[in-house]
Amino acid sequence: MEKKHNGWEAPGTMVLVFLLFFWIAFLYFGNWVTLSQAWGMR
Amino acid sequence: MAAVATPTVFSGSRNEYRVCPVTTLKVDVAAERLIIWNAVTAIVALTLGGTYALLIGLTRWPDVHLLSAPWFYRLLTAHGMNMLVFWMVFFEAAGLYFGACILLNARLVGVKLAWVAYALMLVGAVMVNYIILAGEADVMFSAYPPLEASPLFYIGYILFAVGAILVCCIFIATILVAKKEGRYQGSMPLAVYGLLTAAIIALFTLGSGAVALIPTLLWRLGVIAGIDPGFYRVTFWGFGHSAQQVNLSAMIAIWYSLGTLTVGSKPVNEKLSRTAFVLYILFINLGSMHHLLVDPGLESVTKFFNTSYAMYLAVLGSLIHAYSIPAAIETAMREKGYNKGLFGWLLNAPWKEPGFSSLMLSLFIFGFIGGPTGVVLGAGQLNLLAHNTWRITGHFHATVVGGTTLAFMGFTYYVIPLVFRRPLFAKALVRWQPWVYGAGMILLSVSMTLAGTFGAPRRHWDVTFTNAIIPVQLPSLMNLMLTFAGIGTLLAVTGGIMYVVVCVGSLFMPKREARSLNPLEA
Amino acid sequence: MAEESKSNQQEEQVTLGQKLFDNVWVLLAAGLLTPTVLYIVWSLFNIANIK
Amino acid sequence: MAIYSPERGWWKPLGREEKLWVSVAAVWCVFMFFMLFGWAYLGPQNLPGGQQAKRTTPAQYKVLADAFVAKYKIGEEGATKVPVVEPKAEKEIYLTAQKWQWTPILILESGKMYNLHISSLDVQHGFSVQPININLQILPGYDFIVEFTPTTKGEYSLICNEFCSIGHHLMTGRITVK
Repeated sequence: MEKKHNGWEAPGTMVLVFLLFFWIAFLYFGNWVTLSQAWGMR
Repeated sequence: MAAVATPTVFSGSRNEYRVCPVTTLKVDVAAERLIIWNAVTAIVALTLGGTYALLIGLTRWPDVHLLSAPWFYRLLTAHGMNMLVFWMVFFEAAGLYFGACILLNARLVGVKLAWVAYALMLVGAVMVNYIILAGEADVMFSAYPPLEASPLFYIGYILFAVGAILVCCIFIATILVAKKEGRYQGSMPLAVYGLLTAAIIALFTLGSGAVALIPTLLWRLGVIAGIDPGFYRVTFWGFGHSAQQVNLSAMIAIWYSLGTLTVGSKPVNEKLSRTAFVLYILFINLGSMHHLLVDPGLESVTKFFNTSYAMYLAVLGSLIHAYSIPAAIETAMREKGYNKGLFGWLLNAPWKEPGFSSLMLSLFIFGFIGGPTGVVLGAGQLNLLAHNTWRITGHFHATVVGGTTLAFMGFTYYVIPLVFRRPLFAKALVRWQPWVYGAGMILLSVSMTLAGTFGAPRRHWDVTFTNAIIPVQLPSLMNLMLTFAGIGTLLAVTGGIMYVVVCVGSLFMPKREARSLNPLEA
Repeated sequence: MAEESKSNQQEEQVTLGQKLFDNVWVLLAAGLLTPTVLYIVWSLFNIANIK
Repeated sequence: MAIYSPERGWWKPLGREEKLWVSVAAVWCVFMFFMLFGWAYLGPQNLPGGQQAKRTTPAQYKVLADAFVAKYKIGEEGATKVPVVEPKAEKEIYLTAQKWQWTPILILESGKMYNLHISSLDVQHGFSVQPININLQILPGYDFIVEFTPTTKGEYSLICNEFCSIGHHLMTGRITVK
């Protein structure tokens, strides 16, 4: 782990996983919006 | 743990070994033979399942609508069994023997029993295929009672499962004996740890399957009067969904292995990766509840706790792997000097190498399509909008096909030169195979997901409802998505044919020792 | 003999967490028990309680 | 080297980046878990709970459903004379799944709360309302009671989305909301 990039071990991966995180959050909340069109079930 | 490991390699062992010239790993010849037979059988099952996939894919393409209704349902049943069970488990059996024996420098415990297991699985698989094609088990993979299949179908299913249980036990016995005999020092390699995770999950899976299927067989034989469909659903999905978690763990073990084989990556933190596997062992099987979210009779708390894998701890495991695998590749590439900018390591990665491209495509498809759709579908209230629609099918084609199958395919390109000891056939084809297959799977799974959001049901021959008594019209956008899914099927089947051509062709190449780790140069 | 005591010493240095993670039996028991209790038993209990 | 044994003591603290990502992931996981319960209060639509089901048998259920149809029937439709039912001033309404038809055709009032009973007389079926895409699993022997309020007017199709043997794709039905 000697060669670090601006003090980060794997900065590219960090960017990728945060992209993944925002993608999951987008899908999650995006799908909740569709619920409001449905019939009220209890 | 307290016992002192004494290095008594070879002593008192009847097993023969050879040493691999490329990896310098010691290979138990008896295990190698089992690996070869299980892997070849897996590819036969994949070929059968792929043929059925083409036919049912062309049937769900509205403008083609190839098969008749009975044959559509029949081949859909056969497709599910061959792909989800036979292809996966035969390949995993090969993988477990590989992990336990070759990676641990160990001898296979119970070679004869391993052949018995293979025979049981083979007989079970042949019986199930035969009885389905004979038209006596049009019940789908899930075979929900009171739908009736021939007793031979359940007997085949159970024989296969018993064989698979034996494989897991032999695997665990082999690693325990390897430790005792001092074949490896300290902890087992991470890849074997992942396979151990898969084997433990598999034991729960197969046990649950037995609890579901044995009473069903007794009912079909007339021993008991009936079987409660709710009981069957709980126990069957303890098998049906957990079996996919076995595939997941095996796939991740293969991801780590392929990272090492292709770019020489080293796990960034062993504790982190192993913790993720332990989270799988503990919680991932609770995910079977995903199938029961809109079932009658289960309390909301039961549903929420189980579908969330106890506070999404198994999802946390997956998110850890999603970081630690690319991070390991990145650090390995940076150490090789590809240090330019944020993504220089990624641009200069060996994309032409089939093991690497399969690994990255599999990571992408599982990580960005399969996994996230699973998290969304697993939220109870959202599942109400998706249960039994083609969204579900889209989700698991992104996980178990675009993810697991693609990873297994990439791994095969290493197994052929190193274990079969034959050079790859048609290397130009090998380079493109993961890309064609991956592209087809992305198109297929995304189209399925979107068609499902427009209401397309799964396991359905005619979404135009032409002969139904009360006419139904689903949105026209759904038809467009069904067409895209058809095109995706064609593309994926093309990739599948390329894979089978390479594998079968390689079997007829002259036998020789591998000359390099890179499968294109071996 | 010297080697043996050395490896003994190393064994001592390994943390409890690592020992647990390396123990196949612990993993096996955990992997079979948690889903059986939380998923199978709990779900079947729910179903059995329907009136 | 994932295919070789690690160094002896691999139980090491996480690096800075690992810590960052694991914390973000863990917070998100806990958030999603509590939101499962949170949405039950915030969301407009929920899963039917465990007490919303009763044990029955196909024969018992058929008696209840037939009585309901006979009481509120206002017409018939299609070649097989599927009954059309308008349950005025009735809260408990019955829907039957049987190979390969949803019976009866229901005419409901918008904004009124119903207890919709659904069960199967033969194999498992998939209750699926289109185009709003609400889906439930229907089992024989279980009287599934879904408390719901149709909020939008129009004609809604019912299809079956659980494989129920060879005529599965013929199984349809309708709910009209007035």
